[in-house]
Amino acid sequence: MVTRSDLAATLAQRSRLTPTCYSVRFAFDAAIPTAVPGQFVMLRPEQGDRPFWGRAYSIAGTGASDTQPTMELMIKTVGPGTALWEQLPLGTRARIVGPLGVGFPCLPAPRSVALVAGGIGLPPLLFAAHRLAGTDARCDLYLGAATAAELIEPQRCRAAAEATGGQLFPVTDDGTAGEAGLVTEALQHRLAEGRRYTAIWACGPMPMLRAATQVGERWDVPVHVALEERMACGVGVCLGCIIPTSDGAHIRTCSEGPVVDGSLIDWETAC
Amino acid sequence: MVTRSDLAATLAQRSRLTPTCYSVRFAFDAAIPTAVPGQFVMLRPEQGDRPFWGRAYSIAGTGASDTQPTMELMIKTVGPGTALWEQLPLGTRARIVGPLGVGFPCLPAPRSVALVAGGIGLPPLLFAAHRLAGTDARCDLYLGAATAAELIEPQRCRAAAEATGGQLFPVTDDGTAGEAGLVTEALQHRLAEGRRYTAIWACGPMPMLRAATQVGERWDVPVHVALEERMACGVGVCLGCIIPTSDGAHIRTCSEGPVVDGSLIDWETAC
Amino acid sequence: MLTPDLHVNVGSLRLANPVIAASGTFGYGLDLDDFCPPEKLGGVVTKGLSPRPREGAPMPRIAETPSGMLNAIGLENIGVDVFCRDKLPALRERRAVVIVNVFGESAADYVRVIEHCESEAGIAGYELNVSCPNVSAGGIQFGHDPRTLEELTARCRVVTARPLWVKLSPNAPDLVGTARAAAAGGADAVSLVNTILGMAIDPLRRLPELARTFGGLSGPAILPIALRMVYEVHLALPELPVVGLGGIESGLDVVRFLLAGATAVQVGTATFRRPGVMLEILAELAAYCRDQGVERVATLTGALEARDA
Amino acid sequence: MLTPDLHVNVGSLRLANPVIAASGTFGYGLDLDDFCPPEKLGGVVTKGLSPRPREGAPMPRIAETPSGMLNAIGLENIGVDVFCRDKLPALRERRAVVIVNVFGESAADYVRVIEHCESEAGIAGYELNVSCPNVSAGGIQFGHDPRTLEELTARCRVVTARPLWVKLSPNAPDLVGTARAAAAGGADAVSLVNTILGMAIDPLRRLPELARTFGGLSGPAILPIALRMVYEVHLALPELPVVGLGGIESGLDVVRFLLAGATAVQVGTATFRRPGVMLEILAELAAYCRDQGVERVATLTGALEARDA
Ligand SMILES: Cc1cc2nc3c(=O)[nH]c(=O)nc-3n(C[C@H](O)[C@H](O)[C@H](O)COP(=O)(O)OP(=O)(O)OC[C@H]3O[C@@H](n4cnc5c(N)ncnc54)[C@H](O)[C@@H]3O)c2cc1C
Ligand SMILES: Cc1cc2nc3c(=O)[nH]c(=O)nc-3n(C[C@H](O)[C@H](O)[C@H](O)COP(=O)(O)OP(=O)(O)OC[C@H]3O[C@@H](n4cnc5c(N)ncnc54)[C@H](O)[C@@H]3O)c2cc1C
Ligand SMILES: Cc1cc2nc3c(=O)[nH]c(=O)nc-3n(C[C@H](O)[C@H](O)[C@H](O)COP(=O)(O)O)c2cc1C
Ligand SMILES: Cc1cc2nc3c(=O)[nH]c(=O)nc-3n(C[C@H](O)[C@H](O)[C@H](O)COP(=O)(O)O)c2cc1C
Ligand code: FES
Ligand code: FES
Repeated sequence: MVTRSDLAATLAQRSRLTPTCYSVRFAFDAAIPTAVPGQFVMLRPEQGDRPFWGRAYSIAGTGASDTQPTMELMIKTVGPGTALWEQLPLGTRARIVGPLGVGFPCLPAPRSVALVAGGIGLPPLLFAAHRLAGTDARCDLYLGAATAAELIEPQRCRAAAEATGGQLFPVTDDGTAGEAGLVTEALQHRLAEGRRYTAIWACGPMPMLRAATQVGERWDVPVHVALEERMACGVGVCLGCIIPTSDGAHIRTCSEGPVVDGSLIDWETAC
Repeated sequence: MVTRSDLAATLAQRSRLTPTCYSVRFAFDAAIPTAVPGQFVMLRPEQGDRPFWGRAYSIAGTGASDTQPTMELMIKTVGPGTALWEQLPLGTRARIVGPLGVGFPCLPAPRSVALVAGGIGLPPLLFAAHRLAGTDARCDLYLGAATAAELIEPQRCRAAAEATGGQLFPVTDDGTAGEAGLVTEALQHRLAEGRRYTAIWACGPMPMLRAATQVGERWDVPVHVALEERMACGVGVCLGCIIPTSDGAHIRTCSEGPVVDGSLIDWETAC
Repeated sequence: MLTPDLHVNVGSLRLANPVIAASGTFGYGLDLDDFCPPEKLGGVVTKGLSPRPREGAPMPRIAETPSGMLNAIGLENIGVDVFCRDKLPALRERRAVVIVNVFGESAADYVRVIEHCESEAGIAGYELNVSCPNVSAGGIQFGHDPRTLEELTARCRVVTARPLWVKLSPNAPDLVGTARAAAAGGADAVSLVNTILGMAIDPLRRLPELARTFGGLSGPAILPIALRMVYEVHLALPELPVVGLGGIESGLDVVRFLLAGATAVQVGTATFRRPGVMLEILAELAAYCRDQGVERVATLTGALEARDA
Repeated sequence: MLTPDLHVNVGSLRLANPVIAASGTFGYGLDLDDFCPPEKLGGVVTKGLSPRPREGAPMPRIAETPSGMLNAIGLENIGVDVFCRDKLPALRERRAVVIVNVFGESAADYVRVIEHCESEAGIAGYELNVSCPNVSAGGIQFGHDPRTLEELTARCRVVTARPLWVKLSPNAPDLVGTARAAAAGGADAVSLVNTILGMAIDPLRRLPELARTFGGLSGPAILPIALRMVYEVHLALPELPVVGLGGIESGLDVVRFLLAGATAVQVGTATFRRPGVMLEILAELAAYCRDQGVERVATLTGALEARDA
């Protein structure tokens, strides 16, 4: 049986990551079920119904402060729902439903994995690097952003990759930090240089996920992508979050995903 | 021209007054227009629309902390709107429309005034006592509550009354503190004992306001009461807050009131 | 880009901007002068005026609902005489665009209000509130039966050359039919929507929250319904100017109604929560135009793109 | 006071409590088992089932609105065969009260779904969703024309002895007329309301937010409208059991619908925000009964007091 829950929590910490992104840590009133990297939560303030739906956020990590379990989320401000937690004071009460959906295939741990993060796609991959640090897996983290200032926590990412014996590859579209170009191009370069992976895990904008899937196909490495789609319920019952699959059917992003084998997606229609 | 405004403020302080009442202090982003005791504000959280309307609260006092103007409100929890500010963390942003309505006739200051407060009716009268402290007015404060624990800040009330050369008369329905009985009965006793007032100002439940008006009539003292009615706008345009007057017409509580000459009200219909 | 041109023409009536204060939520035009001077708006619609003053409904008259409210004010008003004597002169002096909201219990009542106003300068037009029961027709609302509505509109049409708007009821069985009837009767525009019939119950006292049991629902809760109705009427009758309203509380909401087909909009309940909201809405609308490169706000009317799907 | 008796009878159908999961918001009954086991509820209504599986509408299918949402899912479903084969056995084992929500593009479609279900044990009744366009009647909704609705109901009535509910559309021009038609056709109860037709617009992209342009509005925003409709139908047809829904999200909301005349209620959109909400609602309902001295929840139906005014 699935274990998901709807829990009360308190906004306990907040810090700025980049000009458009910030990190929040919630402290829960009660124990939270164990989460797999790639799983997400639906977050909403306890008070009021503007916005009406919860908002989906990938779990960036879990921990504990004092006796309370905590969860970190990383949020990019794009609209009213994402702006909320930047404005509400610490101490604001929230409801968090989760962990939800299918995460990355962490068990058994892949031998060597390329974690490919586009912008705010980082959180599930950072969580994955932390989770895999206890295993034999080596994780290279490809951290992409439009520009240097938008690279999310490069030091922390480097430490997380290096803890697994892997490396951080920062990439910016405009070349202001790390390699210039797209994050999937950097992955392609490393593969062309002879670096080998047994798995590619990606999270970011749809076109980037498609590109990652194509790179995997070229080098015959299985690719798992974490999808995003507008969600009302996050728990599989509204049928609002579907994404077309290559067999002409579709999946619910929240339940069959968000992490799926990239080769199953009908990228032409989905992008 | 009336000067009312719609201002942003921050919840800066909160303290418990009684088991059912608490006090909040808001710090404003900008200067607030001068308020007359008896005037009120419409308060709502900046975020969301549950509850949909602002809630009316009498101004309990104004001041300044650092460079910001502040306002104190005293709130009794009776439903979702009044419960809100007990739960939201300090730092929560609010919108405050005010000062609104007609206050007590402070100018010219009455020579000797009986301030009659029933329960959460205290705030405008405490504000009045503070305002009149600079004048020749002597204020006796009749502070009523159901029971000792529900008497709101008796020490502070005593100090406020004594600063005007007046006295505090605590009264409880069950006699657990001060005199036993209704607060208007205490007023009646003092008058019967020979104490004299040039004005009676009252705030509290409707039946208490009616009783205060009757006491005033008996002793030929003009009575002003601060009325309460459910309000959508607080600024005179929804016509939702009317109270019948003895001439068969009605007034808008928010605009012709909340403070009115008690003899103008059709108490039979209004109670 | 220069400041965008916000003016719109509702039929022959030119408004400096498309944001109008809705009837019953802005008093008689100057009640909120300290928050929102009427001359800054595209126009102001008065509280509904009847031939004689009315006391209105018993209390309670209002109830709160999720993202909205119910009201049953019962059309309390000071009457057209007192309005013209006590309120209109100041509005005229301020050069506010005043639209008189008219209602009555019979067609003769409507005509009487308009005729009284005709002798006054400074009235830009009329809006017929047809959501009240037609007493002579046995209590059926003027706005529900297309034939009755066309007749009423025609009778008002002959007594004035000023712009005549009909404010449609969203509760009518056949919305497009009533819009067509208003146009056939000679209306220059239709306003939609008036409030949607609703009800609230106090579960503890087991009583309706309103003395009149039913009330009209307004506020953001009804916006998606109002928007759909504006779109439907505009689609069916593209030549008929529509003044859109229902739940508007931001500049983007105004744009939504314009795109759906409205020529101008009204703002009602939002004023209760923020008495100066219409000035903020105007600023947001101008900012939208600047950001999106819209030179003339009038070009937004009906400019919704079609979905490929 | 002992624990209150929460059971209700909707016609001949006895439910352990009046809280039923609404169609389209609870999957096929076990999707939210970890939050809300179906056997704890008065009943569960399945997602609407058609004779064959359906792909549903293109994306985007959902949009957020103030205190509500729009959906145009396009009746995606797994089809009645797959439901009976893959979903029903587990529900039967759990002794959940299963109500199959039925729809089709023709009367024959409805009959086909019911006939298929008739051979299965563990189905407590049917609910006809008549808010979809009747293809054989040129796209007019089954639920809008009383005559068509009565016919449809009657055709379904003859193929089953199980409880038959008709879920009315709040968009119908004549609500009471459709309720009467459902009763005349042999319905045991009516459910109301389904979603209200609405629309949302993205002002930046100048596009409808939904691929299908229009969608159905649900959630607390519509509660005052739904409550009024339940009251109206109950007043007009006091003998016809009404299952009330629309925006319910608390135990007090349930009481409101019961007082207005509902015999049972359904909870839809609230489940999206809090997947376990129906268990909380049941607890709140029991607490209300205890606090108010209500021994049997069934006594609340229609027990609204009249306002003196
Ligand atoms: C499984 C999952 C995990 C996610 N993880 C994160 C995360 O860790 N950090 C983070 O910042 N964001 C994450 N998102 C995206 C986040 O949910 C959206 O940015 C958010 O819902 C937007 O809400 P808003 O009110 O700010 O903007 P809105 O006004 O709702 O939308 C602004 C823009 O974003 C688009 N949008 C809306 N919802 C989504 C969505 N669910 N996914 C993608 N685009 C959307 C809209 O179409 C619109 O163009 C995740 C989404 C999903 C589905
Ligand atoms: C001019 C004015 C000044 C006020 N000053 C204060 C104050 O200083 N401190 C304070 O605690 N309260 C004050 N009130 C009362 C306060 O506004 C209400 O208690 C509040 O609106 C209730 O909101 P709620 O959501 O908690 O309860 P609701 O669920 O809205 O109502 C709970 C109960 O209170 C009743 N009620 C609702 N609104 C009002 C109202 N405006 N007045 C009286 N009863 C109401 C309802 O009918 C219901 O029985 C004042 C009211 C007015 C009109
Ligand atoms: C308290 C109140 C009083 C109203 N009075 C009138 C009126 O007198 N005449 C009229 O045509 N509409 C009246 N209306 C309807 C509004 O003008 C408007 O059509 C409706 O509220 C929807 O818009 P909104 O959601 O922006 O408020 C009134 C609305 C409210 C809330
Ligand atoms: C996403 C979604 C899907 C729905 N699907 C169906 C359906 O298949 N059949 C049906 O009769 N009603 C369907 N409904 C309507 C609901 O059952 C219910 O009537 C409506 O949402 C109002 O109740 P609520 O406000 O509690 O959600 C659906 C509603 C939503 C939000
Ligand atoms: S978000 Fe509701 S089914 Fe996926
Ligand atoms: S509260 Fe709106 S007129 Fe008084």
